[in-house]
Amino acid sequence: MKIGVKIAIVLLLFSFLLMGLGFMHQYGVPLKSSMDDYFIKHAQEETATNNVVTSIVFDYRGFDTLGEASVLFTAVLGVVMIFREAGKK
Amino acid sequence: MFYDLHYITIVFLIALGIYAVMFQHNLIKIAIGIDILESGANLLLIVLGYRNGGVAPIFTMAPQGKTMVLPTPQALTLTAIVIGLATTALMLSLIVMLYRHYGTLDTREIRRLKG
Amino acid sequence: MSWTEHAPILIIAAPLLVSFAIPLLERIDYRVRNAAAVASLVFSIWMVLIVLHKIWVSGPVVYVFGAKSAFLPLPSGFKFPVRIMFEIDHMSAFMALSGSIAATVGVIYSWAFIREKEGGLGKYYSLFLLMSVGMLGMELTGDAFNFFVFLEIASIASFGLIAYRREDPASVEASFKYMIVSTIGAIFVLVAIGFLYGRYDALNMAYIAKHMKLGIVERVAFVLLVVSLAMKAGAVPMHMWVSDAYGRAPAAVTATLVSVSQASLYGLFRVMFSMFGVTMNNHFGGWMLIIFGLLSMFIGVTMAMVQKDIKRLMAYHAISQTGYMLLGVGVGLAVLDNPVALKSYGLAAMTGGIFHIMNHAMYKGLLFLTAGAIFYRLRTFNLNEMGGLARKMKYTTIYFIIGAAAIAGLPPFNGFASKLIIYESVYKFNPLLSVVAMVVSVLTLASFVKVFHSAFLGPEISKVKNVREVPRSMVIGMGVMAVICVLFGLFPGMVVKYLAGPAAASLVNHTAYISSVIGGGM
Amino acid sequence: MKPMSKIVRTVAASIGWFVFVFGIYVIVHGHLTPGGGFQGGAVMATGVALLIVAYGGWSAEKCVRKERLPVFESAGLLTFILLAFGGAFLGVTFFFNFLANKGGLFGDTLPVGINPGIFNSAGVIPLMNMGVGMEVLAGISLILFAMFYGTKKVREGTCLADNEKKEEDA
Amino acid sequence: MWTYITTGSGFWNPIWWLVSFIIVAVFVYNFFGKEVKAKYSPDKMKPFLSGWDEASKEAMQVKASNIYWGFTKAMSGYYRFLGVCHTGIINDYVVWFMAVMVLTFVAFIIA
Repeated sequence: MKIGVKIAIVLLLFSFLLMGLGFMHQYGVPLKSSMDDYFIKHAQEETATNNVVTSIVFDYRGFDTLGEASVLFTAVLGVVMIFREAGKK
Repeated sequence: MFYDLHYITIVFLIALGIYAVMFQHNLIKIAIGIDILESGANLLLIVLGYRNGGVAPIFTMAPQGKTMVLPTPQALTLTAIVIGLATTALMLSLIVMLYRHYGTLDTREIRRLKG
Repeated sequence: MSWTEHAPILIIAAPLLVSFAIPLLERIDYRVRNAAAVASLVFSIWMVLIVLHKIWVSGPVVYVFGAKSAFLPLPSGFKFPVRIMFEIDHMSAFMALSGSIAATVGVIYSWAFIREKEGGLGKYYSLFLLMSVGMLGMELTGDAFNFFVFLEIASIASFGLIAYRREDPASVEASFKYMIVSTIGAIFVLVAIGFLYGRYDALNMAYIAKHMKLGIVERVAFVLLVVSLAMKAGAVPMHMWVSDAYGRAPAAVTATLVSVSQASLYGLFRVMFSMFGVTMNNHFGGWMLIIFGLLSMFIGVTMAMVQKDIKRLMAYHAISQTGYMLLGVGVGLAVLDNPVALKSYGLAAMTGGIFHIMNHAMYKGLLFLTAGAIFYRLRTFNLNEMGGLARKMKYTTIYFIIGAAAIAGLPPFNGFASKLIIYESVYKFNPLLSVVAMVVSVLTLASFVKVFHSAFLGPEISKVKNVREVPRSMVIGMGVMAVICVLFGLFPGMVVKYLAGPAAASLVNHTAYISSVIGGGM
Repeated sequence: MKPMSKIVRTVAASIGWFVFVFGIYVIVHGHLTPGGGFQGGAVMATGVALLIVAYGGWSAEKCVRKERLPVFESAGLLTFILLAFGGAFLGVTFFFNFLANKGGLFGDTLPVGINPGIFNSAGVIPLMNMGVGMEVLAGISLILFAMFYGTKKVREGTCLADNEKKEEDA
Repeated sequence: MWTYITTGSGFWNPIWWLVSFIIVAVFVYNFFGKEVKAKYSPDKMKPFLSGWDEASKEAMQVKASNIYWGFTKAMSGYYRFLGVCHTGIINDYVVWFMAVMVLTFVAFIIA
């Protein structure tokens, strides 16, 4: 019975998420793209970068990247701390 | 309603990851489940940003006259992938540590904290 | 252009810079490292106060990253924000103040609490600062994806910190369990943000709120966001990780971890009020919060009654106290669409709930720190192996009494003030809820009497013979929290007038939140 | 971990340098072609992983100075955040791209539209890429080494649980 | 205004409370606070111990697990139910999380 409940949970989650995505725009035809068109249009003059993705990663959304670098730093600290030799710094 | 194979794949990946975490009792399989879940989320972001017939949003020697796909989801996915990498690394090292302490990978035996 | 213009980013950047530099600083001396960590967090408190002053003077503060000017959220001639921005209103600043105080006290306390021979101290302090940065970032940001990034920083740093004492199998286990549940929650937050991005091609919360049209996609995103964030805040029945993680982390970390899960609570309120509050049927969302709150209060406190591990007991009380906040703010949300009821008791209930957030961070932090002080001397969490500590640890005993009286809602401490506001305003909404809240408060008192009796009273047992008071830095850390508890209890009017009241008003007023980014006239 | 056979070691030694050079290429051309700091750093860290697998961790440790890695990592991150602070120091905002379109270092202006690309463009972005690349290389190498040492203890049977028992007995 | 808060239907002023508390405490202490001295001696205990030796003080303290024994006994059914819920297995944590999510979905789609 418990297994049945679990399977029902997974199936219901599947169906709800599918229902949600079913009302999303059609694949390949975004409804709105104002922000992204701005990036494609202005990245070259504002940040002098050919690679629009890089201009977003390091300029328009640079703060996210700082967070991302911090996440990696955090994980490294965590892993090294967990495997530290006892009594060493 | 626009049901599409891409969307169905995303939801299938997410449900598969949740299934693995809910049903599997092996820690490594749970870790695999979470990675599948992350792949589902990343695929969702990328799929949302696709335009039919689009090319990568890079102007260096790009083909003439083609539309470009939306660049933001790609940047977001980059961030999400690194975060997933960090999570996976920490998770695997915790699993190693748990195995050292308990001598097993079965979740039903790793339950010193209960009640 | 004065440098205080950059105060919003300096809140985040100073601890982040120091945490990056700590691997270099610790090569000089351990005192330099610790002092830098404390100094950066004290600096953060100062910056939060500057920002708070600015908000009092001129409304919500916006800081745009990488633009030519920090106060121009939109690119010239366009109607959508493209850059990440901080958007700080009273609620954000209130949470940031509470969180930065808790983090500072945690670092001061760690100075003596984490012994040098345990090793890995440089990593410990780096992770501690990163956890604080994640918490503060979640509270200040105005961008949905940035919120997710900071959520992950705070979570991953806390995974590492919970497993700090990895010789103890239970702490590794607690860290792993928290990690699995929390990562799944974070991924669902990401999926929800993806859904909203796909609909509106924007990641700014205010822009999304402005253009929100409630369809199926938005509903799915709403449920994903709310349930995931409620899980991170520790609402029953998704609370199992709380008792594990709080119970097994080092005490200084636990005191800050309380504030970190309150940052998720802040995210929950932000999503419900500012993002979806404009278009949604708020009655449903409000009742959802109330039900979460009731379950959390009751199950949390009844589980705490039977614990014999002192930190696990306090962790269950943390769940139970989160219920009060959910109840107070939930009542406010349930009557959001009804201006008369909102004015007569809704806003008061929200004020009580929000006041309780800061009170909880302070007295629960204090209680966890006293538990840590007991652990520091006795090396055990088991209440059965304690007794007669009051004779040996005078300061700790006094601090524990203050914390326990505050959490149980005894006058004149701060817990009473916020609980009183919640009882009286919730009573007008539905008397039954208020009665449950009072019963839970009585049970809380009962279970802290149990802790006090078995740990501090009674004859000295043989283990306690050689116990001394804890080192000075731990006494100072606990003292700061205790002083804040007493001051907030004696002057609740000031806090309500200048901190909690404006915070509740700013949550309700989503138009101001949106117009500070998009501009009012459009 | 034992070193693998001679064939594997020889191939790893010859391929490893290509992996490193390719990683550096990906990092420094991040603003022109697909790639950037994270990707390039990960590619370079793959080289470290290759060395660990082929030569065994003890020999690989001699090639990579393990105690310098945290310094390297911090230096990369500090480069990144101080470049971000640069905007704030110059009176603009945090993360302002204060080198772009100014002439000088990485300051050339790009023609708008499709072009073959100018290396000396994009302002602080290539510098940030390098900082992040350093951080990712050092960070992932640290993770690899830490996991290598961690798993070794499990394999040799010196579990923590056994150590605790020994301490209790003694 | 520093100490005074109104709660919609009443008010709360901790300073007044503190002052009145101190007055009442002094009052009560003066009138009812007579010192009652009871000298402890082992001889007086003997009738109650019926010949047994008196236990050490350490053993006499009620341990934490035994406090509120009656409460837990009376609510043992409820606590058995909670025990079933708090299994400590990580899979069950996720099951609870997902169950709440699915229930919220159902409630939200209906509402």
